[in-house]
Amino acid sequence: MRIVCPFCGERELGEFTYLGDAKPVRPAADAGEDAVYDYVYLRDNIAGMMSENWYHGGGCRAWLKVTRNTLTHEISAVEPAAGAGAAKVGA
Amino acid sequence: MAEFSWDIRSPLERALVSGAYGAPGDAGVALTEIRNFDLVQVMARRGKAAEMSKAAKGRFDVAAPETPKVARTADATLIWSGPDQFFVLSKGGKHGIGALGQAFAQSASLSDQSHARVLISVSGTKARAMLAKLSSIDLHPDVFAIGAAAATSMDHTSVTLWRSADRDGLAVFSVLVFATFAESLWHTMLDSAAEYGLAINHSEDL
Amino acid sequence: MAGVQTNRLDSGGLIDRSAPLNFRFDGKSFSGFQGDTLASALVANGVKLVGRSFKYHRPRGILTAGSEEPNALVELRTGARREPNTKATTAELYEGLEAASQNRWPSLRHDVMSVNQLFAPIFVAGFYYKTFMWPAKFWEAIYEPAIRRAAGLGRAAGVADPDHYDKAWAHCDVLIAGSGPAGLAAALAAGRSGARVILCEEDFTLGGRLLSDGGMIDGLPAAEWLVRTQAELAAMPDVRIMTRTTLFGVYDGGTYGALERVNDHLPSAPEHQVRQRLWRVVAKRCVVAAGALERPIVFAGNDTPGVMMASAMRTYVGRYAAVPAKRVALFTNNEDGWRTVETTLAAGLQIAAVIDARPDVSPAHRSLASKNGFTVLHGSVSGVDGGKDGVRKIAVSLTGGARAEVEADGLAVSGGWNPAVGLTSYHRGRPKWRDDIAAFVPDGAPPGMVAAGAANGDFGLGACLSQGFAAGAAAAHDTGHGGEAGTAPVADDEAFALTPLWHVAGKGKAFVDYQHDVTASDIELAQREGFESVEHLKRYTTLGMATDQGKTSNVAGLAIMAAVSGRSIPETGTTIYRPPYVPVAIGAFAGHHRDETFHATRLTPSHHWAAEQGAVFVDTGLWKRAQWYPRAGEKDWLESVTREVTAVRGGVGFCDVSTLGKIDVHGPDAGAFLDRVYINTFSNLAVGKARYGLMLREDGIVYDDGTTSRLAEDHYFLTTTTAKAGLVMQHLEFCRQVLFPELDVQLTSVSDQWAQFSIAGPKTRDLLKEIVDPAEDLSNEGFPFMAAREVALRGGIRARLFRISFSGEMAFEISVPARYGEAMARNLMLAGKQFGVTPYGTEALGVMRVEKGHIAGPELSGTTTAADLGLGKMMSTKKDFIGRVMAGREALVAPDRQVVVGIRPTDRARRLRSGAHIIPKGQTPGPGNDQGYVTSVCFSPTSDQWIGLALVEHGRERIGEIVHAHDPIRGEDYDVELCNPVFYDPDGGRQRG
Amino acid sequence: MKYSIFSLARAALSGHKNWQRTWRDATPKDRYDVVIIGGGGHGLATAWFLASEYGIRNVAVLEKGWIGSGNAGRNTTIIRSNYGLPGNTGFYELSMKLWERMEQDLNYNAMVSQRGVINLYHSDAQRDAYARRGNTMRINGIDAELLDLAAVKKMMPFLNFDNPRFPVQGGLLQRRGGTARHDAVVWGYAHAASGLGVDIIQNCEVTGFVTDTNGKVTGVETSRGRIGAGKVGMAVAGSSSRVADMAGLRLPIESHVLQAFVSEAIKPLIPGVMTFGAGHFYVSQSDKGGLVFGGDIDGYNSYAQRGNMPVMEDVCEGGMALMPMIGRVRLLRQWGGIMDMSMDGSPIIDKTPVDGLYLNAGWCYGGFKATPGSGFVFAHLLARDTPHEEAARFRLDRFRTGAMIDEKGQGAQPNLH
Repeated sequence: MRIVCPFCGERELGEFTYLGDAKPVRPAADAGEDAVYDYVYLRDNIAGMMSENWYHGGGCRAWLKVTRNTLTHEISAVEPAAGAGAAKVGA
Repeated sequence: MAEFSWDIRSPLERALVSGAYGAPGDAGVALTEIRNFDLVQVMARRGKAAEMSKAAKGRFDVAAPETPKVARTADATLIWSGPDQFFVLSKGGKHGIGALGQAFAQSASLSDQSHARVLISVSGTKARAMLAKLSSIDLHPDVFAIGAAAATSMDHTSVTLWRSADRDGLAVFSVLVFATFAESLWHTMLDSAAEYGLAINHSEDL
Repeated sequence: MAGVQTNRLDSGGLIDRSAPLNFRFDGKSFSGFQGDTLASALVANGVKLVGRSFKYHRPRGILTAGSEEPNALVELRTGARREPNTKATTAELYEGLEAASQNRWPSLRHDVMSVNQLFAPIFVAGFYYKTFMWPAKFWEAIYEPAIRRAAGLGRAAGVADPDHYDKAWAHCDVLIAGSGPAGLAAALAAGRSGARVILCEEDFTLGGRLLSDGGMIDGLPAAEWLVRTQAELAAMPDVRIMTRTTLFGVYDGGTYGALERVNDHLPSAPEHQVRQRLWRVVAKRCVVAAGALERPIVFAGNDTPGVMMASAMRTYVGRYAAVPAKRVALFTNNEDGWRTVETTLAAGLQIAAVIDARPDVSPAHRSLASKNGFTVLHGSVSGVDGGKDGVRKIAVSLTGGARAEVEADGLAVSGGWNPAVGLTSYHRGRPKWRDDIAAFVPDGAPPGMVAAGAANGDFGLGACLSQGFAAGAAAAHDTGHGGEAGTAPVADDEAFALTPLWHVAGKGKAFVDYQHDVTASDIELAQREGFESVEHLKRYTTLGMATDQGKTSNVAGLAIMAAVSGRSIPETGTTIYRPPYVPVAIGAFAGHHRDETFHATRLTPSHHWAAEQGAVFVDTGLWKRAQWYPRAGEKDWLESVTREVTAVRGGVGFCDVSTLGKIDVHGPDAGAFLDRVYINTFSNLAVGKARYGLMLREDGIVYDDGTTSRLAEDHYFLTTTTAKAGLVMQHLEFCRQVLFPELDVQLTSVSDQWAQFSIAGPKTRDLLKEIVDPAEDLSNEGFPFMAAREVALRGGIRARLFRISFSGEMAFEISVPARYGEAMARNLMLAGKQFGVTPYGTEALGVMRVEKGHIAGPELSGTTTAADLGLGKMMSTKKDFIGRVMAGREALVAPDRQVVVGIRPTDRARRLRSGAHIIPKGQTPGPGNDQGYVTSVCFSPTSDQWIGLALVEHGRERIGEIVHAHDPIRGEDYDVELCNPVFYDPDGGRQRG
Repeated sequence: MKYSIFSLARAALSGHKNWQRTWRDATPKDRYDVVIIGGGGHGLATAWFLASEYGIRNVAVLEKGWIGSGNAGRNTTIIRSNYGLPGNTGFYELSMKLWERMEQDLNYNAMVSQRGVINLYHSDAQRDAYARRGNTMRINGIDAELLDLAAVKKMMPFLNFDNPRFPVQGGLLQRRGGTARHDAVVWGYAHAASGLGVDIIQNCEVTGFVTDTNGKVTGVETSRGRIGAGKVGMAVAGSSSRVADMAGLRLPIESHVLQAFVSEAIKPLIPGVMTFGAGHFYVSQSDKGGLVFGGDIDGYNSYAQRGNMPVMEDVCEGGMALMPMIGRVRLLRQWGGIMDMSMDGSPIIDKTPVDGLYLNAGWCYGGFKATPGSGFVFAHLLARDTPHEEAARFRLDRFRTGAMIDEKGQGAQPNLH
């Protein structure tokens, strides 16, 4: 697998670390145990296009949101995490 | 009261043995460690990438690289090291951490990396062949031109790699590697280049 | 001295008769020529028997001339370089080559295990699933050892491989697999267009079938066209030709695996060179021009030595000028097989007969037959009379039912051709059936890949050239290269007319999978027993699982299954194609990552100094750390460690702690950021102060700990444990970039920038005064416990000084830029000489932390909560932080959780061991009363006994209770007292003093 | 026909023409007492135990492809019961005991071979962790031995003791561990279950659940029509989330690809099963002679049943680091299976919030060794509606309550388990 880092260009799999589904959003501080349980433990586990968190730790150390097909491993989009680099104000 | 000497020691001080290594004959690869440099990581603060660039331009009279490239001035090399961040590589303290604070006070965070990295220059007719054993990125002259840079890994070790000006018509690659990994990567480099024959040296010249 | 090569033609072939090579097979000396394979050299010496089959130990000869060979497997080389299962058909001959047949005892000719053939009526497919069950104990004791000894093929060396391997990356626009006419044409088109091209050829010379079958291209004989084409390609700087290189797999994102056999054609690799190199090729496009493999026909006796694929026969005769048989019979069901007749006759050999399974042959063939005095029989081979020494007679069932016999010493067989659909199918693609050639062809391929020529089911030379050229041009165009490609090479297409024939019914064993001894009747049996799915068929009979990966057997096997189960071949389908295309040495996948260079090694700034001191090092992750510093006369590690601890507690010592992760946290929101990642608060930490911090995972379990100091309003210096340094950095970047992008904070690893030393003991301040600039105030008031600031050292350099203590002693940690690390160690020794300064290692560090009841790796097990570790009170209730909510789940706050306590043996002389379990006193150990376990132990010089930490249910409420430490795996049982985990200076007076 | 050397000999006389199908080729009936989705080892074992232990024989096993086509047919065949945490230890030992009698129970030789499983250790900390685990095993009545360096050298003199990066110091040995022939386990359960009346229905893909007005599951829709069921059990590791999704359930599971490798067949080279403690590598040798080995999962969600090169290289590096004698042995085949990676690395065997639907999932890469035990306790759950005592901790709600069973201590990150 090769991922096109938006900062570095196309790089091989070994430079990246996978975290998982990028869809779950960390609940607000007052959201309660059920919401956090859902965020931490439950997964859609999509067979198909999935948005995922990957870390370019062997390169520029940016976290990336990668859209990838879990059936074919084909990658259709890569975006930087909201706070990658110096983040635009308002991001 | 004891008198202390604060000898500075390169992490490669013992591993590096100047001279020839590997296959006899004309060396296909030259490895040179560059010692005693200043290296400062400059990272833009949130929303301040433009200000940081401006500050860099004011200070160095060249634009800081915003893509994986290096920018050179007479006494400093600015090396892209990630989004909205770059290294300042220089000598003699003129652009060391102490000297740069003022210029970037409003726009960036600085971190001294002068001792955190080892700088190795790789050249020779077989430099690309040898680096192909360590680096997964494409170093073809059309793809990785003079001034190109990359934050990447060599043999699972994080490095910053860039292509310096050619010397004697041959490409020169510069590798910044974390100091505590340096001896290990050095030996791997020697293994990788041994079949081509090596000329090993160290230098104070950036 | 080897004798004459009895079966070598006087002229012709691509061997160099001026370069004879001596070799040995099963101890016997032979000679061959440069340009031979081991197989061709054996053929040239008249050797017919080369191996034994897997199950029945039947005598076997050479079947093919390529990497699809199922029979001719040998142990190549000797000693540590012995390499089992090497295909004689791909092993290049070199001077002094030694090979031995395998899977036989005591000799190839007289193999005792061939007695298995007598049991063949019982040893049918899957027979072992039906027996060997009684009594149960006999399996491991009797049956299995016997089966294992009989199974297997060659013998591995059994000692470390002395050769070197490496791995490399290559990049191109167009990658081409195969250098036959299609591959070369593709390379020409892509190269002329200006694309970067890599062409991989598994053979040692380019040309593919052109080397054996010749032909005319662009009006030139194939050999001349080859020379011209190679010269043109060689002149293109961005075209790279890699011979002896097999493209074995395709992975995601256009990454391909290739193996280059760099020096396998030599007795051993020259100094500084590798034996083989693994290539990871990154290609935008790939043209698969891997050709096709001729397939056998299944008939009784088809495994007799001397039965050979027709194309292989042509290769041995044409390319190697080696004669497999002097009087050849041909059994074919297709036009292509007839080429063997021409090659054979051209070499001056005899054709005994052609047995053609088709209803008719062309008038041209008839006249060829009559001109050369051989008969054409319409029918099929139904039996072979012969044995170890080859074929003698061939029985033929003629169309219409009559029988005939043909006397011949060799039988060439052509059942048609199977395109090499491996590479195109490795992403679980299923090839499609083409009736006209009765073969599977690629149906789609991984992104960027296309098949051309024979690999695509188009076998004619003209078609191969034009398809290859078109594919190469298109690939170049797709990758942005529009140079003038010129015109495609032109040649005629040979006829290819085939009537499918898979299996000739008849008496006697008819082999489908030669190596695994799978017969046609095994397939019928599998069907009868319900193993009709091709995957069940494969697994039940082991069809296609041999070292040739079913290259010669799979299609015939499933055709027979289709016939017996009343389905069509495409309905029956294929098994999943799996890489690698040919077996690849494990050493090549490892490259240099073995022995000491298995993983990188990290060295601390004072490493070489410590080595000079004679330190014993321990692996901690990638680090080498000084574990202790033995001195002359010390009898064991414990004595050294005890001395180091005593020296620290009574005076002063130092330890390199640079392995801790160190992170600069910058920015106006640095404090707010740390508040979210630590359970305790850091935004209110004063500049110039340090604080101990604890991080949780989001699931509420403790992740890591360390001290973090505030060096400026917008600058914190965070430390992590050694083990978690990289992971914590990744976690913090995740928090910064993904969870909290609104915070203005920057992170930089400075782990390698600073050499950090812990200096501990009551004389620490005395020692520091020697080394720190006298202007710095190190008094308790001027530099109180948990203060942190930059100081000047004597001699002009600056350092960071932290008044923190892991040992419980009066202690500081001091950081200097890493290249001063070694000088720092020397200066500490120099300055501390008067105080008896003692360097100490990780063991003494560990002893002192246990004495002090500090948690470390064994307690940070990934299953403990802050409260389990006695740190629950640190959890702020005034802010949100990672892990806060999940830490409140009922099972994580349950009162019966195992929590950290101290233990000490009731017998003061008793040694403790980690991993012992805690059982209530007086009870018999069992799952119901297993209440915890010992996490960390040490001999405490301060307590003058062994002490430890343990995780114990209700532990804190049981201080003073005597429990049982149960350690059955080490045969130990003893009583320990649960106690306060802080054994040393519980009120902390020493570290604050 | 009962399988034995005698029946084989008899069959040989008639050219093996009289053998029957190993399991009946059943056509789906309208309704079964229990429908099990998934014709892998776990599903078939469940059916067999339902029939043999609980007398429930009106059972169907639905398989979308051919039986054993999932992870049952693509694993590295290791069996062991060397677990360290309550919940796991007892369960895997139950499973081990069932392995030990499987062949006689089923009249099928699954080649259960107890040649031993050794986990090598390379540091004091690893030794202590293994001591803790070994003691847990011993306290639970399971065999375990802690070997020192000398004992390991004697047992495996071919390991790299000369110039290793991470020297071997010893190992945790379970002599009763070993391997079994994976396909034969599937066929054996199918053979025996079919013999007791269980219908094994291949090429039958479940496409939906049928529910009554109360939301109770009363059957399944399949590619071969609707099939009614008193209870439905899911044993579809690798596809658990996809099938559960049809019932509206989200699971604490991710699907990840695990690669496995086999070398060419060679004469006996290594004794039992070995795991390398300083890299990602484990290996055994099959009866046929191939070295069967593997390492870590690839690390990203995948349903593709194939892996990538970095992990293949990583595994071979581990192999060469541990025993450099395999350098010239060739890797013959590489494949991938889809693992149900749960959030704590341990399985889930429980009722679901949907009435009538029962879940057997989350086996990570440890499902094969669990096959008989899983079938046994799942059959118990389906028959009795209460968890078997040895599976009482494998609850679906344990993540909600915090009662995780986390052997590796990696938390809610499936790719680290």
